[in-house]
Amino acid sequence: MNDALYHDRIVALAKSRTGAGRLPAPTASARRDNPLCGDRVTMDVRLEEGRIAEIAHEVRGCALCQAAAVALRSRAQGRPADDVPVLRQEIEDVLKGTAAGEGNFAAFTPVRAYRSRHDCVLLPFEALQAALNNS
Amino acid sequence: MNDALYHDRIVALAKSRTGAGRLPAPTASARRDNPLCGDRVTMDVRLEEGRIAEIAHEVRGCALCQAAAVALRSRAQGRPADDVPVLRQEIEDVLKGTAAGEGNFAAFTPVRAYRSRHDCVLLPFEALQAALNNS
Amino acid sequence: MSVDVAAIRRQFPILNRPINGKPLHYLDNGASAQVPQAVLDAVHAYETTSRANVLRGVHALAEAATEAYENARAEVAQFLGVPAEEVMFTGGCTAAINLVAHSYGSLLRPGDEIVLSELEHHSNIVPWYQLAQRAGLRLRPLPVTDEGRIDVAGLPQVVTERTRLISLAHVSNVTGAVLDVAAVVAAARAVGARVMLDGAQRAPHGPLDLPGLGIDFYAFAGHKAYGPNGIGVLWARKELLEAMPPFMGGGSMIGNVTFEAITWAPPPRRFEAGTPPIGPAIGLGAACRWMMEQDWTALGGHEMALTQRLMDGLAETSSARLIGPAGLQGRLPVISFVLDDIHPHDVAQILDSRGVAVRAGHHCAQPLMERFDISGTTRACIAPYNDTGDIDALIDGVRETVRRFA
Amino acid sequence: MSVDVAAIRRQFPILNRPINGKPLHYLDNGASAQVPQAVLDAVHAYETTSRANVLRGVHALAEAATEAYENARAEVAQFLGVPAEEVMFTGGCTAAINLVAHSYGSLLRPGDEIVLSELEHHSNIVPWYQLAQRAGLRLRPLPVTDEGRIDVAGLPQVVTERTRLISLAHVSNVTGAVLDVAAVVAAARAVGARVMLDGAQRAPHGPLDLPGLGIDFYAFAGHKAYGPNGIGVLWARKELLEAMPPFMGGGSMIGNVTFEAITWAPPPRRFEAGTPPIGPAIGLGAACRWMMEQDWTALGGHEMALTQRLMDGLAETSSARLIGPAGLQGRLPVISFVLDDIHPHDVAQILDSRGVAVRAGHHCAQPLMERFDISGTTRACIAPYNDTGDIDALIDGVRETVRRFA
Ligand SMILES: Cc1ncc(COP(=O)(O)O)c(C=O)c1O
Ligand SMILES: Cc1ncc(COP(=O)(O)O)c(C=O)c1O
Repeated sequence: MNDALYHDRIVALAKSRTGAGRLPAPTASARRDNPLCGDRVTMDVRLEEGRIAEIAHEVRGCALCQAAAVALRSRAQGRPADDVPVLRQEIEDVLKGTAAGEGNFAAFTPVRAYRSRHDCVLLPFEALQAALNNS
Repeated sequence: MNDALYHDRIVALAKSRTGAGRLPAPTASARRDNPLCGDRVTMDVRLEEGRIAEIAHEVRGCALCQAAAVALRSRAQGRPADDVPVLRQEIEDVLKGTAAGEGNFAAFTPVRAYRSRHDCVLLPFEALQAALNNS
Repeated sequence: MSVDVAAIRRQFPILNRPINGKPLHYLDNGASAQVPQAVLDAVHAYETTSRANVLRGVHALAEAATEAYENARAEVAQFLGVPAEEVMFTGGCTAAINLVAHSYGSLLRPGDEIVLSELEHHSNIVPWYQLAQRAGLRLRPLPVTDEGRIDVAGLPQVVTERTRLISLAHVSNVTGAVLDVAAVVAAARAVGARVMLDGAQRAPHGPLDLPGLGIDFYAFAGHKAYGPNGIGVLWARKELLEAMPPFMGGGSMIGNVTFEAITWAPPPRRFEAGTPPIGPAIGLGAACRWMMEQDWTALGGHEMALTQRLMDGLAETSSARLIGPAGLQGRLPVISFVLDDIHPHDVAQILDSRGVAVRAGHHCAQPLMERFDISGTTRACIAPYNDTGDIDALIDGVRETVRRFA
Repeated sequence: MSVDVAAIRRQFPILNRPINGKPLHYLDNGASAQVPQAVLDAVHAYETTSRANVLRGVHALAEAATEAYENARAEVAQFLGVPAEEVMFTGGCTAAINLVAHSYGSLLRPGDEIVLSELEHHSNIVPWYQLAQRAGLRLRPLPVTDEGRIDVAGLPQVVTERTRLISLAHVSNVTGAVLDVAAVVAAARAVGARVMLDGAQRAPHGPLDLPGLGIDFYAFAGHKAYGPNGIGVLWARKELLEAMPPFMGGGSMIGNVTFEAITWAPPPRRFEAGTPPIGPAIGLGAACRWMMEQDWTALGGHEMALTQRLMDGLAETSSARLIGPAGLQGRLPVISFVLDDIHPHDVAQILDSRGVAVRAGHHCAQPLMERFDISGTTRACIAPYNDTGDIDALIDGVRETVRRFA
C-alpha cells in the first residue's frame, strides 16, 4: 500500500535536489518548522518586478518534503509572486483528491491517503509564502 | 441487607440522644469533622483525677454517628482516660469483624459490611481522644 | 409520552445488575451517569484495533488513533455548537476550570475581581480561591435565593469595574436551578468582564448552542455526560485562547524547546500537554454522538415528568423539604431534599437497601449548605434511562425511612 | 529462552489485527504499549457492574467503585514497593511532573536551581522552564555522553548549594540508557537536594523498589505500562507530601470550604482534585497486577535478546548508526537509529507498509536532537509480546528502505 508513496517519481524528485541550497542575494527568505515532526524548510526567493526569478530551498525533512520543495520550485519559478496561492490551492486539491495536479504536482497523489504526511508536503509552500510576505 | 444496619438497637441508641448537648464546665473539648460527608462531632469531657467523670456530645451527623456517640459515652464514663484507646481498638475490631463488642458496641456489628460508613462510627472516638489530648 | 424508555434502558448494560437482590434504580446521575453500549464499543474498538499515541506517529495505528481522537473533538464541538479548534480535552471538569484559573488567571492583576456564587461546586470555588491567594485577587460571591437560584438581582452589588471574570454553574448540582445566563452576560459586558459557565450538570441533558449564549468559557465532565472517566472538556473563544499562556507543560504543546527559550504551539494543542486521554476522549465523542442522536424535546419532557412525580411524592411526605425550585420552570432534574431530623446518609443507606442509588451529603457545595443551614441533602438526578419505577422506589424508600426513624 | 511469547501475545487482542494486509509488528511501545485482556476486562467490569463516583457515596455501586479504585492504588503501590497513601493518581506522567513543578515548586525561592539533563523528554523540561520563569529559578542541564547517557561525571559542575531538585529520566525515551541513580542520589544528598525520576520508560519493564533507590519523587504513565490512557502516577515520600500545598483545586481535596478560608485534605487526596480517572485507574491497577504476575527475569532476558538481535541487524546495515549505548549493559530495549541521508519519517513510513510500527522524529527530546545534531531518529521499543518475527521484519524493512533511497 504505502510503498506506493515512495514510487520512483517522488524518490527521484527528492534525490534530484534541484535548487537545493541558498541564494547568494535573495530578495526575501523565510524558515518554517513543523514542531510535531521536526521538519524545517528555508526558502530563498529572488524577485524581478513581481515575478519569481529564482528559488532555492534548504530542507531538513523527509523525502516528501524534499520532493515538494523541488516540485514547487519547478512550478513557481518564472511566475508572478501572486500565483503562489494558486499553486498552494492546487497541491491541497491533489492531497484532497479533488485535482490530478499539473506537472510534478501529480506525483503527490498517493500522499492523499496519509493524512499525517500532508504537512510534510505543505511545509515548502508555507515557507515560500512566508518569504513572499516578508518581501 | 442493609436494612440490618438500621436495626432497632442502633436506631434506639441514636434516638435516645443520651448525653446529647454540652457540659457547663468541661475540662476539655474538641470538634472533629469528616469533610467527605460533612459530619461534625463536638465532645465535652469532665475529668476527675484522671477519670472520665462526664461526657456530653453534640453530633451533626447520621444515625450511626449519633448512636456511636451515645454508646461511647455509656462505655467511657467512669473509666480512666487512658482506657479510651482500648475502647477505640474494640470498636475497630467490631468493624473489622474480629470482636463481638461488649455492651452497646455489639450494636455496630452490621456496619462491618459498609466500609464507607466506618468513619461515621469512629468520628466520636476521634473527637473524644482529641478532647483528652487537649486536657 | 413518546419516549421508549425500555429501549433506552437496554442500551445501558449496568441497569441489569441487581443490587442487594433488587433491581437497580440508579438516580445518582449527577455524580456519574452510566455509559451506553455505543460508548463502551467505541473505546473497545480503539483499544483492540487502533490503539497508539496520537499526532506524532506515521504508522497505520497512529493514523487511526489520531483520526479517532480528532473525530471525537469534532463530535464534542458539534455537541457544543462551536468550531473544533476551540475545544480542548482535559482530565475532567475540575481540570478544565483549573486550566482557566491558571492560564487566563495569570493575565489578571492584583485587585482584579472574580464573581462566583454561593451555590458553586467546590471545583468552581477552590481554583479561584487558590488564584486569589497567588495573585492578590478578590472573590465576590453572588447570593442565592430561597428557591436555590443564583440571585441575578445581586449582580449590581458584586459586579464592578474591577470584575474580570464571572464564573457560575450553568445548572446547580444541588438545586437543579438553571442560571439566567442572559442577565449575567449583560452585566459582564457592561464592565468588559468574561463569563465562564460550569456546565457539568447541564451537558448531560442534550446539545448546546454556546455561541448563542454569548459566553467566553464552558467546562464539562465526560463521566457525567455518559462518557468515560478521566476526560473533560474546555471550550473557549479562539481570540482568548490565542492570548492565553499554556497551563501544563510537556509533549505536543510546544513549538521549539531549548533550555534557553521555549515557544508554544497554537491552541488547542497548546493546552493539551503530554499524551492526551485518547481512549476517554474517543468515548466522550461517542457519548456526544449518542446524545445528538436522541430526541431531546421528548427526553426533556420525560425527565421533567419524572421530576414532577418525584416532587409530588415528596410533597405528600410531611417531613420532606425541597432544597431548590418547587416548579419545573428554569430547572433541570436535579432534586435535593431534606427530611426533618433524619440525616441524608441514613436516607441514602436505607434507599440503597432497596436498590435505589442516590447521593447524600454536601455535594461539594459547602457554602450552599451554610446558606441553607443544613449539613447536607439527599439528591436524586434523573437521566433519560430513568423510569417511573425508579421514582416510585425512591418515594417508597423515603416513606420507609421516615417510618423507621419516627 | 523460557518465555512462551505466543502465550503472551494471545493476551493482547490488538496483535491479531492485520496492517496493510500484513501481520502487525508493533514496536512503538515507547509511545504507547498495548493492553492485555486482563486490563480490558477490569475496566469493562467497572463500567458495567460498579460504575459510580468514588469516596462520597453510600450506595452499593459507590462502595464497589471506591473499593476498586483504592484497590488499584494498592496494586500500583505494591508495584512500586511503597505505601498506598504515598501514591497519587494523575492524568498522566506529564500531569504528575506538572503537579510537582507547581506544588513542590511553589516552595522554592528565586535563585534556587533545578538540575535536568540534555536527554529529558519535553515533559520533564517544559514544566521546570515554566516554573523557572514564574519563580526566578535557574535550570542547569547535565550533559549527555556520546553513548547517549546522562553524564553523571558532570554532576560536580552543575550541582551546587542552590540545587533544590534533580529531575531526570530513569530511562531515556530515545537512547534506552538507564540512569546511574546512586550517583545522582549521592550528589543530591550532599547538598540536601531532592531527586525526582521520570519513570515513563522504566515502568513498562517490571516492578520497582523505589525506597531502595533513595529518591523522593517518581512519575510514570499508564498507557506506556499496558494500562489505559488518561492515567498516570506520582509517588512521593509522605513527609514531602505533607509539606506540599495542593496543585489543582476542586472536590475531594478540601477540608472545609468558605469564601474566606479553605483547608486541605491530607495526602493523597489533597492532590486528587475532582472526580479522579476512576476507570483508567482501575485499568492501571490491573496492568500493574499483570506485570507483577510475570517472570521478569525471563522477560528481561527475552527483551534484551531481541535488542541484541536488532542491534546486530543494524550493525550489518552500513548506513545505520545507533543513537544510544552499543552494548546491553545499563540499557533497556529502547533502540534509536539514523540512516545516512534518509529521513526517519521515510523509514517509518516504509516500515508501516510492511506492518512494522515504529516511531520517527524528535521523540519530544529536541535538546537531545541538538546534542547529536540530528533532526530525529527512528525508534523501536520492545515489549514482552514482541518476538523475533517483529525484529526480522524491522530489519528487512530497514534494508528495503536503504535500497529504495540508494
Ligand atoms: C521519558 C518520558 N517522560 C515523559 C513522557 C510523557 O508521558 P505522557 O505523554 O504519557 O504524559 C514520556 C512519553 O511520552 C516519556 O517517554
Ligand atoms: C456543578 C459541578 N461542577 C463541577 C463538578 C466537577 O466535576 P469533576 O469532578 O468531574 O471534575 C461537578 C461534579 O462533581 C459538578 O456537579
